[in-house]
Amino acid sequence: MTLLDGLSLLSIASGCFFFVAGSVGMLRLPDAFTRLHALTKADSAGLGLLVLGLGLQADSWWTVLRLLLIWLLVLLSSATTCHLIAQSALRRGAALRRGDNDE
Amino acid sequence: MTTGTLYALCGLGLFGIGLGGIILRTHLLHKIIATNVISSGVFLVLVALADRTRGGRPDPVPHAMVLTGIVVAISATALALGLLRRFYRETGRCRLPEPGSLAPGSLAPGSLERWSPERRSEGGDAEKGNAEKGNGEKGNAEKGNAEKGNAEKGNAEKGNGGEASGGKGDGCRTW
Amino acid sequence: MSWSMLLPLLVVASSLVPGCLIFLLREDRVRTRSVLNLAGAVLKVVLVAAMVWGVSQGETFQLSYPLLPGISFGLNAAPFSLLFVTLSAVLWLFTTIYAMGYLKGSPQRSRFFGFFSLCVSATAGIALAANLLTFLIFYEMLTLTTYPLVVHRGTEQALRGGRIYLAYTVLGGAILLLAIAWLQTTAGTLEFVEGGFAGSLAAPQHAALRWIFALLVVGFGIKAALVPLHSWLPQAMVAPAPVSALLHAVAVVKAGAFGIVRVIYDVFGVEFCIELGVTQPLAIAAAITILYGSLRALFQDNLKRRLAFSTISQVSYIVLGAAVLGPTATIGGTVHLVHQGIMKITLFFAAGNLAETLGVQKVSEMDGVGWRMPGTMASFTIAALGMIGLPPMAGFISKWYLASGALEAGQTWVVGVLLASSALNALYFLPILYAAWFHPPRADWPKSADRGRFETRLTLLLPPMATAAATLLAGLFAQLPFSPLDWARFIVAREYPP
Amino acid sequence: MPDLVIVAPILVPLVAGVVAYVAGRLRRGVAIAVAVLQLPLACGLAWEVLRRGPLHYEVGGWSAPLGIQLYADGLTALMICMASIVELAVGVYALGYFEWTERESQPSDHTPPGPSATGPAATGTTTSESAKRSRGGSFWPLSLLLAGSLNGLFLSGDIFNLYISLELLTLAAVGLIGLAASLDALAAALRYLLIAVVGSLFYLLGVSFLYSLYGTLDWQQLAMRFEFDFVSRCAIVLLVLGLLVKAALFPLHFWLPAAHGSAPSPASALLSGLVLKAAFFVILRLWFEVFPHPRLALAGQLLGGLGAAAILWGSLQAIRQRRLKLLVAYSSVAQIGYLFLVFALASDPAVAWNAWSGTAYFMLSHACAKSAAFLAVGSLQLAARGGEIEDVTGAAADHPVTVYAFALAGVGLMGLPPSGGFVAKWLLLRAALESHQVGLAIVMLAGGVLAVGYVFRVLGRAFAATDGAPQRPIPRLMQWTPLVLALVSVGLGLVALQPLELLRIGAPFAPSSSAQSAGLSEQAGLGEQAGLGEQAGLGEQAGANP
Amino acid sequence: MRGGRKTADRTENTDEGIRSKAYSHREVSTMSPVLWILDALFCASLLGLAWQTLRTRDLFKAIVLYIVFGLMMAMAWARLDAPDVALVEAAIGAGVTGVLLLSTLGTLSAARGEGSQRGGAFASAVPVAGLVTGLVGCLVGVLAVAVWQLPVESPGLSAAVEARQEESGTSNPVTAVLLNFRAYDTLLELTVLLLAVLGAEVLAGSEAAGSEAAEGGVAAQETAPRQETGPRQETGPRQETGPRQETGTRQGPDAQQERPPAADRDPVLRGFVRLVAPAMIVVAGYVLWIGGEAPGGAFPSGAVLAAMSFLLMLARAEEGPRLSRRGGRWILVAGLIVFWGVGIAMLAAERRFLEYPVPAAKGLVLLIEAVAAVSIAATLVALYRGGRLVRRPRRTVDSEFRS
Repeated sequence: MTLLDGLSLLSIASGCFFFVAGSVGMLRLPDAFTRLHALTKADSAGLGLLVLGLGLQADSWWTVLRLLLIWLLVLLSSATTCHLIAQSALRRGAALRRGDNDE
Repeated sequence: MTTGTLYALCGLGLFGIGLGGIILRTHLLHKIIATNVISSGVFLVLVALADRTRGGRPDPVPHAMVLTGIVVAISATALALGLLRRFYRETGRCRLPEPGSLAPGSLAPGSLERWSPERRSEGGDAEKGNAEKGNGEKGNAEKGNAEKGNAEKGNAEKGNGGEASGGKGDGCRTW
Repeated sequence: MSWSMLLPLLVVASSLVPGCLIFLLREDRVRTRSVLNLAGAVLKVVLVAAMVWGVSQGETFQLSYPLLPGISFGLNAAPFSLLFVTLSAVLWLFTTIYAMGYLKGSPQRSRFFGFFSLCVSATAGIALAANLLTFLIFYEMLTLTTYPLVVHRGTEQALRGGRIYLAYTVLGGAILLLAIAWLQTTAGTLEFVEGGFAGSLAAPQHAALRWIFALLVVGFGIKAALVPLHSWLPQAMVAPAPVSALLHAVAVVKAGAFGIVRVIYDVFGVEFCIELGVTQPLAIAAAITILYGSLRALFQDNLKRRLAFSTISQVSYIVLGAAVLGPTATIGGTVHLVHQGIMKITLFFAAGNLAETLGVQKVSEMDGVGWRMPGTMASFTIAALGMIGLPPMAGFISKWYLASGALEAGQTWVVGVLLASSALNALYFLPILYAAWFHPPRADWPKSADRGRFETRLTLLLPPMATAAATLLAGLFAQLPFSPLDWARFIVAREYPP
Repeated sequence: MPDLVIVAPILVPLVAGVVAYVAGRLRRGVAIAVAVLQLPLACGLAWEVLRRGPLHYEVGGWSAPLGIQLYADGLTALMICMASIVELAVGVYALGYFEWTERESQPSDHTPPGPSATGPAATGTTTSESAKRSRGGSFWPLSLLLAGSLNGLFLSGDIFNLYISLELLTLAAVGLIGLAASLDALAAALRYLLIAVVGSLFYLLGVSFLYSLYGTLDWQQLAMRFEFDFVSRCAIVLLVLGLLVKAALFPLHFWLPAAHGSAPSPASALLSGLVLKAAFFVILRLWFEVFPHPRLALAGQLLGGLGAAAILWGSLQAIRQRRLKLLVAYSSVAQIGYLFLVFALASDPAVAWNAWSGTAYFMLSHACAKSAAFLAVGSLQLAARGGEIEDVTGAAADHPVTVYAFALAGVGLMGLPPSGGFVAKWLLLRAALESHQVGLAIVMLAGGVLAVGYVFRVLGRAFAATDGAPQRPIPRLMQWTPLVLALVSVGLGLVALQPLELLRIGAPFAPSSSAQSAGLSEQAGLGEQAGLGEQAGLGEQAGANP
Repeated sequence: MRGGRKTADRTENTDEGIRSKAYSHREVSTMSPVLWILDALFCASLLGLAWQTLRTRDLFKAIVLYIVFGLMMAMAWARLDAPDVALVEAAIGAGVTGVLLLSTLGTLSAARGEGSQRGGAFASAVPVAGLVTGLVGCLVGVLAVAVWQLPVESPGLSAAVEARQEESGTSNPVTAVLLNFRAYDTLLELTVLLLAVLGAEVLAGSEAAGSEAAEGGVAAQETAPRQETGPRQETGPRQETGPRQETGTRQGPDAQQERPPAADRDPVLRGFVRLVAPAMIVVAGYVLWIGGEAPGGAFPSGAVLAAMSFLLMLARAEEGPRLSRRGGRWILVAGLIVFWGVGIAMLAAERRFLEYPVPAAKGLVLLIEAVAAVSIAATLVALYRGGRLVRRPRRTVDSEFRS
């Protein structure tokens, strides 16, 4: 268990934690927008950590570059998708849940 | 119990679920999804069974077969969806009518045979779905195992007839 | 294709080809149609005459074309088939002339004459068939081509008659097909052999052969109008007169009777039939039909229906002749095939004339019609007397031979049947003759004066008179070399081993 | 390149289909040219098979288990000839048909749309020219691709390749049904597509079992390696069940009447005449040449029983129909029943040859007769402006040629002599009587009598006298094509010897040694003993050959 | 013919063969417990997804579940060491099928104006459902027993493929099988695609025309259901007043392009598309090229191209290249024409149909793959747009006549 392995284990574990957090967020949060928020943010971060962990294990820079490319692409697409879903939810009139304090 | 056998059983499960779905669900979109589920199931069985080759490298031929199968499945699905869209545009319904319950040959615009017999005969066709009443009870057990596939395919048509007779033109009332 | 193979085919084709050509003719091309018709008829008679002459000189005319492995389409000019084909050729000539006159100006004549000639080519094919399969081919063709003739007028009643006719004859065809397939399975061959080929089969086959014989008789019996299977015949009276004439005297009914006789002689052979013991029930059935037909004829007021029932009984004479075993009875039966044809066609021509010119359908309306249409009624009378069996006419000869044959074979009850039926014939024909000649004519008939010199169109008048003359000639000169009786004697001589 | 003759029947129509798809105005020309060209190709193949016995052709040069092999024996050649005859007739008929239906739906012809609320007639009676031309025009590429895939199926030696050909056929058939664009056509096309795809997937599942068991997709090698264990039996059941759905045997036939009844007439002729036979051909091939086994006799009896039920049910339904095309479609259900009798009859080796050759010949004569019937009915329907049987009243007066075409086709369907149908029925009857299955013989005859029932229901109306509105004139092409095709179907009865001779090559059963065929073998003189010997290694199993 | 090809098909067991790096060596028979649990969980989730897809009554939910099911299937293929199939399944099985389903759903629901479509309760009374499930269940049960009894080692053709690998011109065995050993199958498969397009065109035939004439808007005899359910499309300035229903991602693109006012074009989506489109073309090219050695090839690259064009359409970028209608058809059949061309060329060169000479095999395979990829992409797009690749509203005689 070299230092490298330890580090990658740590980052992969935290990545997974982020994914779990995102999922729990999606289940627990009240309305569409907050769920979108949770999903996009947590999963992107989780994936980043995962890519970092795998990058440490990679045997050549070429693989690391490809992993990063994957991460970049996922970032881009999830951001756009989140935006589009939010826009359609807005137009569809999903109830914007007021914050607890101004009830 | 190798990986191959596990996935093959899973494939058979999908095959069963899809087959049940296509027979029981009445909405055509459901039936088309069910068809895709069946094809995924069959492909899974095909590759899983062929995964157990000697020397550890998977057998490429089933992979090629599945690739071809997926493309064939997408073509069939696309055609089915085109048909569904056209059928919906003409009748405003998205369920298959009982065979014969449609006014015989009632014509959509631009159809080829420019006649509309229902101008002549009032009611719908007389043989209201009796084709499958006959084969409902004709459960013929093929040798060895119960190939019931065809028996229930027959009485499925009876099943979806009831639902389809809903009023026309009320859009795709589907629940 | 040597001449001896070509001739039978030509005989069949001589009415097939004009038939197909007539189909293509437009309705208004009357002259070409008549020419085609007559040319076909005359050519057929000439060809048949050539064939008869050839056979009498000992030539054999045979054609065989392999249809299936082991089964072939065969035509063969056996003496018995010649008798039938001569009858059909000659009578077709007269019927064509008659039909041209009868249907003058009516619609759909191209269709009528097309099917008419197809029908006769089917009859010729039946006559010349060399094996049971070819026989079946032409037999079914006969069914198909006569249906449009029966429903020619297209009225609802005609269609109903056609439906009944079709139901019976197609059922007969199916039974026949089963019998023939079964025979092929058991005996292995279907070729007609003089003296029959079934005799050579082993004993265990006999049970099957009895069943096959029964099926064959039922299959042919439908067309020969044996009693339980006869009810299509009166229904088919809705057809126009030339068709009824064709159906009764020449084609359909005769085909059935010819089939039964063919089966007895050339499939089973006479002795084997005795051995199987099947001829006795057949004779009984024929006898019942004879009596039943005559009885029903008594009560028919419509002239054509009366003639139809009389046909039912007359045809069974032929079957009776074949069923009663013994050379003379068979001669009687065979020669009756011709005589009944001539006499019956005369009756139908006369009935057609009455219906066409005077609109007389019913027997009760025939008072004094003799004076109004002497020619027609004279021929009617000659034929009627012949049917009853009075000496100078042809009918007498066949009944005479039948009776003497029955006596020789020791079956006296057959003589009783013959006498009873002759009496019944008299009972339903004589009143007509009496009414026609001795009752005062009714006033409302159109005067004959405005019809030119003769009582009706020549084409309608000549055929019945010609056939009536033939009845007389066949009766008087029975002993001449080429008379029907002599020909029948020649046939039977070959069937019965010396 | 002597083997070109085995690839050409697939290559020519498929390439022509692609060209027709792209070519706008040339579609008709290409289609007719190919239709005419196909007949000599088929005869060339038949001649080659007669001369050299069964032919093998490795596509791509790879030997059997790896590559795909094309295999042509007597049965294949006969089927391809059948397909080319029917396609030629349908192609010529379609020339007149589409030109006429387009002329009929000109803007000038403002026939008011049906009053029914269901048929939204928003676009009034006319659709833009491009749509109609494209629709009428789409028939040509579709029929060419159908022809190519059909020949591909007959020639294919690979069970997965059969799957793709079956799919090709299904999609082409659905496209053809969709051409009619009437409401029941759309519903029928949807139902047919779903059921056919499920059938193909059953078939594919069976293929996957066989592949995983025996490691080869070539059915001739499969035949050699095949053992009759539990898994193989399951594979057989799956294969056969999937194909039964597509061949519309009795309990699984409910999609057929609507599909064939509502398609445009040339399409229904192709569907009923040829596409149904493709699925049956595959079952025939698998049943007798890949997994023949004495223990399959019971399943054979079951299929035969279903066939008998199909004959009776189909005929009775046909008699009850009020619409012309449904009547002819239900008659297809009945005639398919005749085909399935072979599985019951051929289980007894003594009569197997009669039954098998009878069935093959039945496929040939039924294809011609049924297509002629559909074409004739199509013409009558368009002339009488109506699909009901009553609309045909008095048609014999106005359109004698078409009515006689239907009558002659009817003769073929009823199996009356001298038609090809009669010869086939005779062979089947002989097989039934020799193997003492009198029940099947009676059903066959009953089927014939019932067929008379429904054929003459139409003819009866046609011959009735009528004073109704004079019917529209039918273009000459649409009158004479059905007549010629019907004459071919009747003529098949007279020339039965040569096709049966062709069938003997590569047949799974040698002609039984009974008397009449003995006569044939010396007279045949063909080197068929050599052909049979060489082929014996490949095709025949111990059980199947006496 | 190549020497030695015709030797009997001996399945020789060459151990040394090229072990391409794409496949990690793994043992077949025994499964470590962890892997077994993972697989069991995976299969359970697959079955659960399938069951849920078909059970849920809301069609939109069913379609989304089906897309997830497609992605899970892709992972299953990866698990079964079938990367090529995984690629195609993800791209076509889940992606394009999902898009087609959603667009059809859009057409159906757009007409009713409500968001989601209910799937409808189970069809019929319980006894029939029970009977059906029972029958299907025992059918599957019997087949499961059959699968269970299958021998562990199946005599696959991998050894035979490996033996011929170098003659096939590609080192990826699946591409070798697809485009060389069983090239005839792939040829028929492209024909299947063409048939699907032809069928869609026939069905959409009058739809395009119908809708073109309908948009004339004036037709008097328009009956009620037509009016309300007619898909509201419009070309050119006239603004259709029908229920506008902008559903963002589930835009129901009909046979007609819609050209909503500029404001609607989503800046974020346009930016994303402008960024991603060139990348996707490069990826498609890479996948096509790598097909020779590693998983890839015509179908996945075609699917990627198709996905790109879907994105373009979603972002409602202007009409694609100014193609004529005829040009569209040529692209659709380009793959087939090249394939047939190569086949017939081989015939002309006295060889068997589709029998590539060994030196030229690699080039030919690549040529066929490249053109096939383009035409597969075009076909998938055409299927999405109702059978016609190029949809330009044509001023038909009727609409002039009408308006």
